[in-house]
Amino acid sequence: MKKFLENAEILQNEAIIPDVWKMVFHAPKIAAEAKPGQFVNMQKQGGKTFLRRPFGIVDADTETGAVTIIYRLVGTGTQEMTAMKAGEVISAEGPLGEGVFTTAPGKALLVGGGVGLAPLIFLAKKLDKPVVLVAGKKAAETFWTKFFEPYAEKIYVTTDDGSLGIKGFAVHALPAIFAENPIDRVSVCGPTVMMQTIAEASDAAGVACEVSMEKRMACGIGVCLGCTFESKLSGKRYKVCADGPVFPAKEVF
Amino acid sequence: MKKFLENAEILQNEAIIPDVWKMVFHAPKIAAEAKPGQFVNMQKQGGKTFLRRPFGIVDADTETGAVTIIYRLVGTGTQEMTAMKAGEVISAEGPLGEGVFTTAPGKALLVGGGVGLAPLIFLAKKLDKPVVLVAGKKAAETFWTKFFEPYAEKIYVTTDDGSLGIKGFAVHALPAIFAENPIDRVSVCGPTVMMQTIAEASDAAGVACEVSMEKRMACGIGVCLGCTFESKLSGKRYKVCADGPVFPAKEVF
Amino acid sequence: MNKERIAVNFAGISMKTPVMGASGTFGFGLEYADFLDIDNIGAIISKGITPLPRPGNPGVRVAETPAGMLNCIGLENPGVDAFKRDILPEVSRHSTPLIVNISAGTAEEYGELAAKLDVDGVAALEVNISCPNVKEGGIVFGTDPKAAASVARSVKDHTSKPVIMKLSPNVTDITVMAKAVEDAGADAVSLINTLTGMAIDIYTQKPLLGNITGGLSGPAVKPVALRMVWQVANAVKIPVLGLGGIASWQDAVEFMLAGASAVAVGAYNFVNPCAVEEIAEGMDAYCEKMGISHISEIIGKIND
Amino acid sequence: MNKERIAVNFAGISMKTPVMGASGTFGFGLEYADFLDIDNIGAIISKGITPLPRPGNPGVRVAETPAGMLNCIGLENPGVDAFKRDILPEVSRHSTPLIVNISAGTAEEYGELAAKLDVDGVAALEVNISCPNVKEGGIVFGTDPKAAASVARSVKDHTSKPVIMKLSPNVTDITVMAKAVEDAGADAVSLINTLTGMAIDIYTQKPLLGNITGGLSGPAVKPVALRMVWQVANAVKIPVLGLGGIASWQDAVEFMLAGASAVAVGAYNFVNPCAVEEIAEGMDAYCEKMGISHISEIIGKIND
Ligand SMILES: Cc1cc2nc3c(=O)[nH]c(=O)nc-3n(C[C@H](O)[C@H](O)[C@H](O)COP(=O)(O)OP(=O)(O)OC[C@H]3O[C@@H](n4cnc5c(N)ncnc54)[C@H](O)[C@@H]3O)c2cc1C
Ligand SMILES: Cc1cc2nc3c(=O)[nH]c(=O)nc-3n(C[C@H](O)[C@H](O)[C@H](O)COP(=O)(O)OP(=O)(O)OC[C@H]3O[C@@H](n4cnc5c(N)ncnc54)[C@H](O)[C@@H]3O)c2cc1C
Ligand SMILES: Cc1cc2nc3c(=O)[nH]c(=O)nc-3n(C[C@H](O)[C@H](O)[C@H](O)COP(=O)(O)O)c2cc1C
Ligand SMILES: Cc1cc2nc3c(=O)[nH]c(=O)nc-3n(C[C@H](O)[C@H](O)[C@H](O)COP(=O)(O)O)c2cc1C
Ligand code: FES
Ligand code: FES
Repeated sequence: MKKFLENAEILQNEAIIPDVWKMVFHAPKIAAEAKPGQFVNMQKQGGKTFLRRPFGIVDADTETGAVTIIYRLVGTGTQEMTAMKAGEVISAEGPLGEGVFTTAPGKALLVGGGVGLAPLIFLAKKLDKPVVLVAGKKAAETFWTKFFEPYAEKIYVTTDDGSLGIKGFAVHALPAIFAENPIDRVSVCGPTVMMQTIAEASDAAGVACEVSMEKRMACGIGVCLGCTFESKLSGKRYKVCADGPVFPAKEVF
Repeated sequence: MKKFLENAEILQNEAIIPDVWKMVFHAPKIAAEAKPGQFVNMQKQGGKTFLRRPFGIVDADTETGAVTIIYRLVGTGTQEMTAMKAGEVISAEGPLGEGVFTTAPGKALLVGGGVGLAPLIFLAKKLDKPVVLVAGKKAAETFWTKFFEPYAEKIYVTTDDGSLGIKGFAVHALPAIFAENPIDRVSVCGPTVMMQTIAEASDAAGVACEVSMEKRMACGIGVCLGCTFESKLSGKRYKVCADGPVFPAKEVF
Repeated sequence: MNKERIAVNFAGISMKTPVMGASGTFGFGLEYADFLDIDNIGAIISKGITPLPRPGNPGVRVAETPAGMLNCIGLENPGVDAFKRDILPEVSRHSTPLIVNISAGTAEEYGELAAKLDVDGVAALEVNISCPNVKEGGIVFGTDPKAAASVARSVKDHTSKPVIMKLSPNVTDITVMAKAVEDAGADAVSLINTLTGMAIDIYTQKPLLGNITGGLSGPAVKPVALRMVWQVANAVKIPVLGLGGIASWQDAVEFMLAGASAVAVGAYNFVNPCAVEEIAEGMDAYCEKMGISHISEIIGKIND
Repeated sequence: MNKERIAVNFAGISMKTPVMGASGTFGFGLEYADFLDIDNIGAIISKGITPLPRPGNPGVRVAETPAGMLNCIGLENPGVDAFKRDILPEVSRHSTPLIVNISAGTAEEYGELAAKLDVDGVAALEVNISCPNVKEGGIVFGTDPKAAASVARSVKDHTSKPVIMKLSPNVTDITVMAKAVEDAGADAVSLINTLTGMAIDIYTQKPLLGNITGGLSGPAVKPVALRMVWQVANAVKIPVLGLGGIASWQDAVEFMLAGASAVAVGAYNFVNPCAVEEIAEGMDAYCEKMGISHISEIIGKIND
């Protein structure tokens, strides 16, 4: 898959909730190639950060060239991104990652927690009516459901505190979801423990599972070896940025 | 003299000619104390520069709290200043420098070249109808005259290429100026060779002369000793930032 | 702010906070009076004082670098006599300890200088054996453990004050230097001084600095400084004053977690003249947030 | 662009430009094919290759620092056999010289590794005696001139290729190391490798990196790298490959003015994957502007 470096004009940059922002920028080459699961490596040029920052692609419009990301305010880099305005230019490198989500036919369950839900939106759009499980700490986090509504057949919600949907972690909702829907495969993106528990539960239910990994990255293109891990399946070493970020769960856990 | 650190809102930031910009910011404490010859040490916070950048004070309005600087686009720091917009906040430290221009009664001649003219505008405002000599490389630089018009009794202009005013360097205009005006003292700010030639010519004519010095600075408040020099008069060591920037010409040349 | 929580005793000197102004970046403290309460900081560490007045190096002396700066001041200072006459009485009016940073050409001269400074108003001596910007002495004392020990011994023999040896980072193994001065009787070590660096003007095709090379400091060097503080704190028993690139309370906390008993802010004072006070406030807030009852509890905590 | 003006011969290797991709930051070159014309750069310097495959260090391996980064990859690589079988044939299809960076545990192993790589498609060997992130060998070879010389000799004895010794900046006097490897027969030296640094997570109160310490690189270290290149270029007769913090053509020109015969870009490739090509273009434009007929005219020019 071809990668590009684009000076992208920001089309929109707004807070969805106080700590989670949505940015849309014009990067037609990236938009034309992007597949669900891939990410972009972003940088405000002349800013405070040295390295680029990776974010999953939430949407890519091949016609308008608009690429969307959703990012959580974490530290220096995301802080300076929130200060950017429409019309300003941000450097975008992408689409990155050869390991993308499966978009083959079949009924998919997408499970995500926090900003891990971001790349699943793009996946949902490319699938035929997937089932979605949105896991959040509290109700405020469940604004995510509205992103999935246009594409999902059914949306389940869990919150840690029970303030919305099912009380508990994502994995607690799985038995019911599997019982109520003919799920062929599961695609997960979120905290490691969520991915691991979902992977194990899926395995136990005999359903294939793929996970989107997150590791600290320096290059994002497979040259620094900052993000590698050893496959649990083959012992082979993979680069999260180049061979992933999406892997069969069995390689990871 | 008291110094302050203010988070100053930018009120105006515009190019006068392509490479020379004017910035007005709201720093009421600095404005209240500022004297001609003093400078401010500026920084865009979260920007690319590590050290602050010094600029002479062009105007300080004690009523509105507005402080004006005029700056030439030189490198990283001034480049990032040009990108700032009204409403943004810039950190201003000042007013700095105990060695200020003489504002005692008497007929003063102010001689400046390039951005060296900037602090002389504030001086002109505080004096009673000074004579001003604006020296530039070419006609485009002589926009400066309009800044002096409200305060000056008479404005002379020299350009290196003769495209406006007298052809030649500032010093070439001195004999005529001294002949036509009863000058009591000369205040100069500009390139070193201009300051030195004017100082020598003034001395030859028996007129007192003061010069505003420029040296690379790290602190601007007299602690790093990056900007010191030895007085030609006393052998004493001065700090340009704290003891100056204005000194009697005899101390310097 | 909880003043007790962040008051420390460093090498026998009582300090209101663990944050000092570093030598050569803090003048004699008084210059910062408009920006902070100089009676509310850890200590003032003076510009380097030498036996005789020094004019410093000619030419350009400071240059900006990515996240830092180079300097080649060359120890400009009025000399010890003028310091005692003109400056010490002024600074002594304040309650904040004044640590005098000293440099000399031979171990004997270091001793004589220490003797002259064994007076009221001087809380401790910080012995600079690491100035990269002067020709005589500096570099040998800073890189040869025997020479460093001889300076430490000479100073100890001539003073009743705590002696803090300031180490150079321009060495293969800084723990060797630290152990040498510890064995020679030093009461504490401070590190790091500047890393030797350089900059070139590509249009004149000449070095930018008058002295060709200069000392690099500022946030750029922080990772190196932190590593060395950690190494030294694990190698010696005397307390470590950590510095090098500190520009936030987070940085200061990192140094203490690595093993520093106190910290100093250098070049960043030029950027934020309120830093020494603000960083201490941030450290106090960190204690509050983390449920730490005294800042000294975190010293060397990463080794737990 | 004037291609003749910036084509160079470095240690016997013809290069289209004086700008290479540095070891560990440029993969095997092919990874950059989408961003630049890999047939239009100076050279590809491979990730460090070892006798056997290595998984590298556990835990977090990269961290950002002010104007730079820390890494503790720990020489992850597929080993020399897999390199020769899977990677070398792919890279050899390109006209750009491939310099293979090598690391091993003993002088003998370095020699054996060199012998295995004395094959077509390898333009030269860059011998890493300075990796701060591996336990065996690395640090001794990089800081002890005798050990460094023994590695240089062993490699020279087992290869027909030019041998470039890569020096560590974590030493008191880098010229001693450079002279030692020159005397041992090295054809060139490259410097600097990374400065050892550290970072701490103040909330977990633990080191941020899995290996505790890591190597600092990026613009932050440029002043130190430039100083060392200048020192070494004035101390040895063999050519110097300058690197450390290069992020613009201006930086590259500074290194050549200081005495480097060619340069490499490391961590900045992660920021701008087109850098190796763009920097060469900028250097060409500089020649044009300054009326320089060939880039090699500026090598060491600040000494004039
Ligand atoms: C493949 C991939 C896809 C991602 N997609 C998204 C997304 O769609 N939305 C979103 O909000 N976040 C996403 N992240 C996490 C995001 O990259 C970090 O939150 C961001 O880099 C933090 O930058 P900062 O400067 O604000 O934080 P700082 O803490 O100041 O960053 C310091 C360094 O740590 C790294 N870092 C910090 N947190 C993380 C993290 N959680 N994962 C990896 N590196 C980190 C930064 O990249 C930087 O190098 C993704 C990460 C990866 C690896
Ligand atoms: C007391 C004083 C008053 C000044 N007043 C004005 C003014 O009113 N208007 C104006 O346009 N300029 C003025 N200057 C010069 C101005 O400070 C520099 O042009 C500016 O710092 C350049 O910053 P930069 O980041 O764009 O350039 P860079 O070249 O990227 O700066 C790199 C470093 O060099 C220093 N530097 C670069 N040029 C100069 C210079 N000419 N003098 C001192 N330091 C320099 C910078 O401060 C910085 O530390 C003054 C300088 C001094 C010392
Ligand atoms: C302008 C300047 C002058 C300095 N002068 C001295 C000095 O006289 N004596 C000394 O021991 N250290 C001197 N230093 C070193 C600092 O005290 C400190 O060790 C170093 O700068 C690292 O800290 P920093 O990164 O916080 O600046 C000087 C540093 C700077 C920037
Ligand atoms: C992620 C990373 C991996 C590296 N791996 C190697 C290596 O395998 N062998 C080696 O000799 N140098 C290695 N280096 C050092 C670089 O080649 C270079 O010497 C150093 O980073 C300084 O250059 P820079 O500041 O331009 O990055 C590595 C550097 C980085 C950042
Ligand atoms: S981030 Fe560099 S190899 Fe993955
Ligand atoms: S700039 Fe620091 S003393 Fe003048």
